Amino acid sequence: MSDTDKPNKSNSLIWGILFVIGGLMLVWSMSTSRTGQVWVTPEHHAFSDTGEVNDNNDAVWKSIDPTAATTTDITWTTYEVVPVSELIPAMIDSGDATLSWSRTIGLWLSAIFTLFILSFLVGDNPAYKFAEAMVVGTSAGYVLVISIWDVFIPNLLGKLFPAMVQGWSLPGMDASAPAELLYIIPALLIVMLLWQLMPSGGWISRWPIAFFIGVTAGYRMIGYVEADLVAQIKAGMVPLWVTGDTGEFDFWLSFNACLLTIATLSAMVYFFFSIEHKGLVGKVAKVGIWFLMITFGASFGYTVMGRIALLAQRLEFLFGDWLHLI
Amino acid sequence: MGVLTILYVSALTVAQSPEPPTNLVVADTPNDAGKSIDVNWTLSPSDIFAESASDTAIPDPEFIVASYHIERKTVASTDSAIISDENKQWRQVSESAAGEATFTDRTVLLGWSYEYRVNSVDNQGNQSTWAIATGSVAPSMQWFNGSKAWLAIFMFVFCGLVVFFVNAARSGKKLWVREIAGLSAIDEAVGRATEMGRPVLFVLGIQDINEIQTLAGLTVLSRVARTAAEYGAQIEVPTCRSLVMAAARETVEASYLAAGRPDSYQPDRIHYLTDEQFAFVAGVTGYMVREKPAACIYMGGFYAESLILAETGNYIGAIQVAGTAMPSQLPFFVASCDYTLIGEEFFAASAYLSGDPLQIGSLKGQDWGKLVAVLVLIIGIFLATFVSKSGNQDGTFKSSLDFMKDHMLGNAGLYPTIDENLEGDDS
Amino acid sequence: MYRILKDLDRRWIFLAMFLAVAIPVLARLVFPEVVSKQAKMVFDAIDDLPDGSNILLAFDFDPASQGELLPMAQAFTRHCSIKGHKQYYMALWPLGSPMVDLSIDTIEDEYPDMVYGEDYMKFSYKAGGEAVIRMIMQDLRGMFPLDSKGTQLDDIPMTKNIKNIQDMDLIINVSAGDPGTKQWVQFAATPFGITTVSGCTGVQAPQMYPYIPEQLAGVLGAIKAAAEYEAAIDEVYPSIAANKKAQEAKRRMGPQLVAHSMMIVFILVGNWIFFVARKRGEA
Amino acid sequence: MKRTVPLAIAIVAGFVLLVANFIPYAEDWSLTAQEWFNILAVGAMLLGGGNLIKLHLMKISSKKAGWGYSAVTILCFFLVIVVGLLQMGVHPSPNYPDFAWSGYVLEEGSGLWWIYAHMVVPLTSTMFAMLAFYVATAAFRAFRAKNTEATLLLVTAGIVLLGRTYAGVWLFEGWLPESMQWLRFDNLTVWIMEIPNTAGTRAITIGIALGVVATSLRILLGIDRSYLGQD
Repeated sequence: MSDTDKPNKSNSLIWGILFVIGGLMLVWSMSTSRTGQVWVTPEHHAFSDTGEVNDNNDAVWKSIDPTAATTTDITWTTYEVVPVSELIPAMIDSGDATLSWSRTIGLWLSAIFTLFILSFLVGDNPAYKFAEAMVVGTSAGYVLVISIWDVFIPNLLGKLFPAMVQGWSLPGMDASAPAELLYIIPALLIVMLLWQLMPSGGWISRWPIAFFIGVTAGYRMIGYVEADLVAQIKAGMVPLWVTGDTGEFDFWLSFNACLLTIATLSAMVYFFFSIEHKGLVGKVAKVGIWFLMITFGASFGYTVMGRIALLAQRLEFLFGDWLHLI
Repeated sequence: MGVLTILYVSALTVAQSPEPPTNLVVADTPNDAGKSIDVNWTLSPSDIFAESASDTAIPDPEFIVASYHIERKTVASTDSAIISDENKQWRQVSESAAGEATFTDRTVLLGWSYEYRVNSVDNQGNQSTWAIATGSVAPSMQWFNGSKAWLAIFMFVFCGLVVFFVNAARSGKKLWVREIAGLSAIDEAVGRATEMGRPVLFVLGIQDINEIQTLAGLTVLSRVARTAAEYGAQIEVPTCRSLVMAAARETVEASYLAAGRPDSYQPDRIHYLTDEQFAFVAGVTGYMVREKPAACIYMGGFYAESLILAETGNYIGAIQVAGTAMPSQLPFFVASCDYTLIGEEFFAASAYLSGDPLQIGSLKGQDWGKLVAVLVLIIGIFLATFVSKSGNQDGTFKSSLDFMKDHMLGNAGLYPTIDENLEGDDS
Repeated sequence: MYRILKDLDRRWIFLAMFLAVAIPVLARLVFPEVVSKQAKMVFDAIDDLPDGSNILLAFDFDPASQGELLPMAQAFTRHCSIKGHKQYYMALWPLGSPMVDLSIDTIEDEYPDMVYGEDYMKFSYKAGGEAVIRMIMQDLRGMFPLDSKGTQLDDIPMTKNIKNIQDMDLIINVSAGDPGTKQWVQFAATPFGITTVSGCTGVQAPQMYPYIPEQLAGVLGAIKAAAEYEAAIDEVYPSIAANKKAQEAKRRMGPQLVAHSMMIVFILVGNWIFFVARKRGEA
Repeated sequence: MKRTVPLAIAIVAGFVLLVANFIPYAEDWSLTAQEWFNILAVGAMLLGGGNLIKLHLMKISSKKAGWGYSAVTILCFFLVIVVGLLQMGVHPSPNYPDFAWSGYVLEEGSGLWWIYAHMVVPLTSTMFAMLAFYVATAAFRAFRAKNTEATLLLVTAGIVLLGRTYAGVWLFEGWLPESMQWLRFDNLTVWIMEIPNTAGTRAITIGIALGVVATSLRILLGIDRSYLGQD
């Protein structure tokens, strides 16, 4: 959005200020602590074949003490992060804590990407565009991978080919379950939907799309009528004469109830399109729009609050996780 | 001595466990597809939540009920299906915390028969004797879900109104809809752009063509394009989806044709930028700052980018008119635009402009639906106020109010049953 | 003055905003929290349940909203864990599944006595949004044949007797959009009458108020409500009050206060410019 | 085939879902339809990925301005797919250590986890955090009390902004008499949320609900066929 800002002296001034502040912080924190380093401690796992078999005729393995593991056992190591505040030299000397290069590089990358995106505030630049291109690619790829492992395989392949999926990726499944051939239909629908990527025959994807739209229309209709219409009318049915705990008339509670009713009804009048907004109706609609404005004001305040929290979290990451300043 | 021993022994046996729950009643869950059974009991006297415990005797502190165990035995199956050995025995199906006296067993099968028993357990694990339900029960399917009867009636009313007015509009009946004030603001904005010799920017939101807000935006675009064609102003439409671009081109071309100036139509000014939200905004705001359009019109489905667009438009001093049904984005448009079509008003504007019987008929039907809602609401408020003012808890008003809340707007069924009336239950 | 402000480069405003957030973050400003009504309602909904109740924690948010919602989600996890509730986690946003893992890490670190499969468990991500909610209200296994570790639900103690989500005593939804609280209200809380509480982003919170108290037992709106909820837990459970990690939302209220005040100043100065300009006939 | 079958599919599917709420007999059909729907939703995600590739490949082949960024996007996309589908760095499930593919793809330390934690998280969350800055400039340059409505909105927003921080309490500490405590911004905010906001939102909610009923009904009755396209 550099276009909104004239190239002038303030441009380089802001850049300058940011660089100086950033540089000073980095130098200071690197001289005082293990800035941007991630230390991990290894955790060994070992499993041994018990010789028993489960319902699927697969071997049952049990977790054993890693130090007692033999060559026939399966072992691997995972790593746990040690917070830098808890890191003591003795741990490093004994080899209990090691510097994790992959995570340290990852941390620096995270910080650099964060700065790349923030650089857009100073002006549009290649770094931002690069980061933006990466967001699109990585998140789309991620969503695809997750939906394949979490939905496509257990919910579709697992039903069509239970024995195959059990023996390959989901050993916890029941291998003897019969294949449910009815699931060929959703599989076919998916193929038809993907047909859209083909250069011709785009109409084929209308079948799954029609199914999508029909199902959505069906459940939304009920959901909205029940929760947003009937239940809302019920919730609006408040007595305008409110008595407190002692049974006495409570002025403020009654005032609030009256106001709630007036506001609801007048705002609904504003959304009537069959009557001209003139005379009494016009005045009521005017009151209605005032209450709508208060509603929007509240929404405005809450939205601002949310956006600032997001920024605070990013800065906490930069200053805390990366630079160890807090 | 013998008597004493007997007394001692009996006291010991009583004191070794909490008292069992009583009145175990098991029944098929009504209004369902035969997939569950309701289990109800009366709390054990050793339960501190039991009513009898609070006013009469305080339960023995050693044996206060911690939970209830619910056990089930399958006694008969359908179609000679085999009942597993585990299910032929009593087996625990759930554990309810102290104070709870109901449980719905949803792990039963339609048509099979089951027996139930419940006991109480204290913190040390001491179990009471079993309360056993008399006879077995089989879940059954009902043909109609009576608890939703009134919901069905409301659905019929609202749908009927929409269908009626859509049909009326299609058969050529003129349905009147009030003029939307914001539309004249759009004409003014286009007029001023013409005077200043600067273009008009029209943004259709970032949703795709299948979204109703985008379609409503296109209807408004056709009006704006027509006014622009008549005045001789330039109109610029960047889009976030390629399909929206195609539709916008068709719309604008038709408008120029209708205005009698097909030669001034420039398809290149309606162009697709990118699908990415923030990249799209960067492109549009870049254009705004370079070309300084005199009028910016935002009509469609917007998300967080609304704020950035409206801010830039304000900065370049353009007249801004917006319309969206996204409640969370409305505040930003209202605060920074000269005129905003709020929610339904946006759709009404689209219906008003298009003259499409489908849209106008729907709008009319919705208006009448709203009227029904307002009437029910007012009657309810009247009843509630009257009941509260009079303090009368068993008059006609009270029972009418309960009927409205529990039956019409609740899940208690079409009409009150006899025993419910007697109890005067208010939940 | 008016001239300077009127033509102010907007990057100065960016810088001011940056400092308004950065300085309190660095200075670790923390302010006291007064527990408001909504936070108390949410707290009570969870606290009043008997220990060991079934609670569905539906986390419908992604990293983009974690600044607002993660502290809240963690607070829910801690509160449920200290009460010994059985926790069923699920995520309907593809990017949100690892957010649940963070809560599970918290349980493993801070409540090592809790056992996976007996006290807490996780369902994996499923596509379909609101349609998933609608479906699991009647048939859990149709959608989730397995948990996230690939074990059949019948082989997990805490899901063995769970047929569908109607068996839950409470639904806690942490929501950043669609699917989110609105969908849980429409397809779970209203038709089936299951008590539901929500923690949602500031954008959504005002739209949830009409559902209170019948359809929603309480709403936590954005980070402020999360801070109040943390304070409410601290009052009752000193062990959590001593945990520094459990005070994240409260810590984030420092930048919030300064930045909000800055926003007010911006609006006031902006309008002052507007009125002066109008007087001079420039606007 | 092109129009009639899809129309029939939409109508039948919609009515099954609708009717199942009232007639328990149809419940199982509606559950089947929903299960298919959710599986199909994965298809929609695959389609989204496919469209993305198509779009960016087109950009690259036509050497449009900025095609290099499209290459970055595609590269990242395939990198994630390869790392994720091959389960790089994922250990087997501890229950089945002999099944190499039984692990959790997002396990801490795995390849996909690394990409998620160090690329997806910082990029997406910073993207959204930028809105804090835009809100600030918008406050300064765009939010004007140009009429009664906008003034009302801004005043409410101001009260809520202060009321949702400690400032709402602090500003009034010490000088406000006990009987006027309701004027404190935090108390005022609670009132605004519970009374005017609830009322205004309720009116909007009811209106939207009726709108959804009307649009859904038009689809179920086959009146609105815009989703079937032009030919």
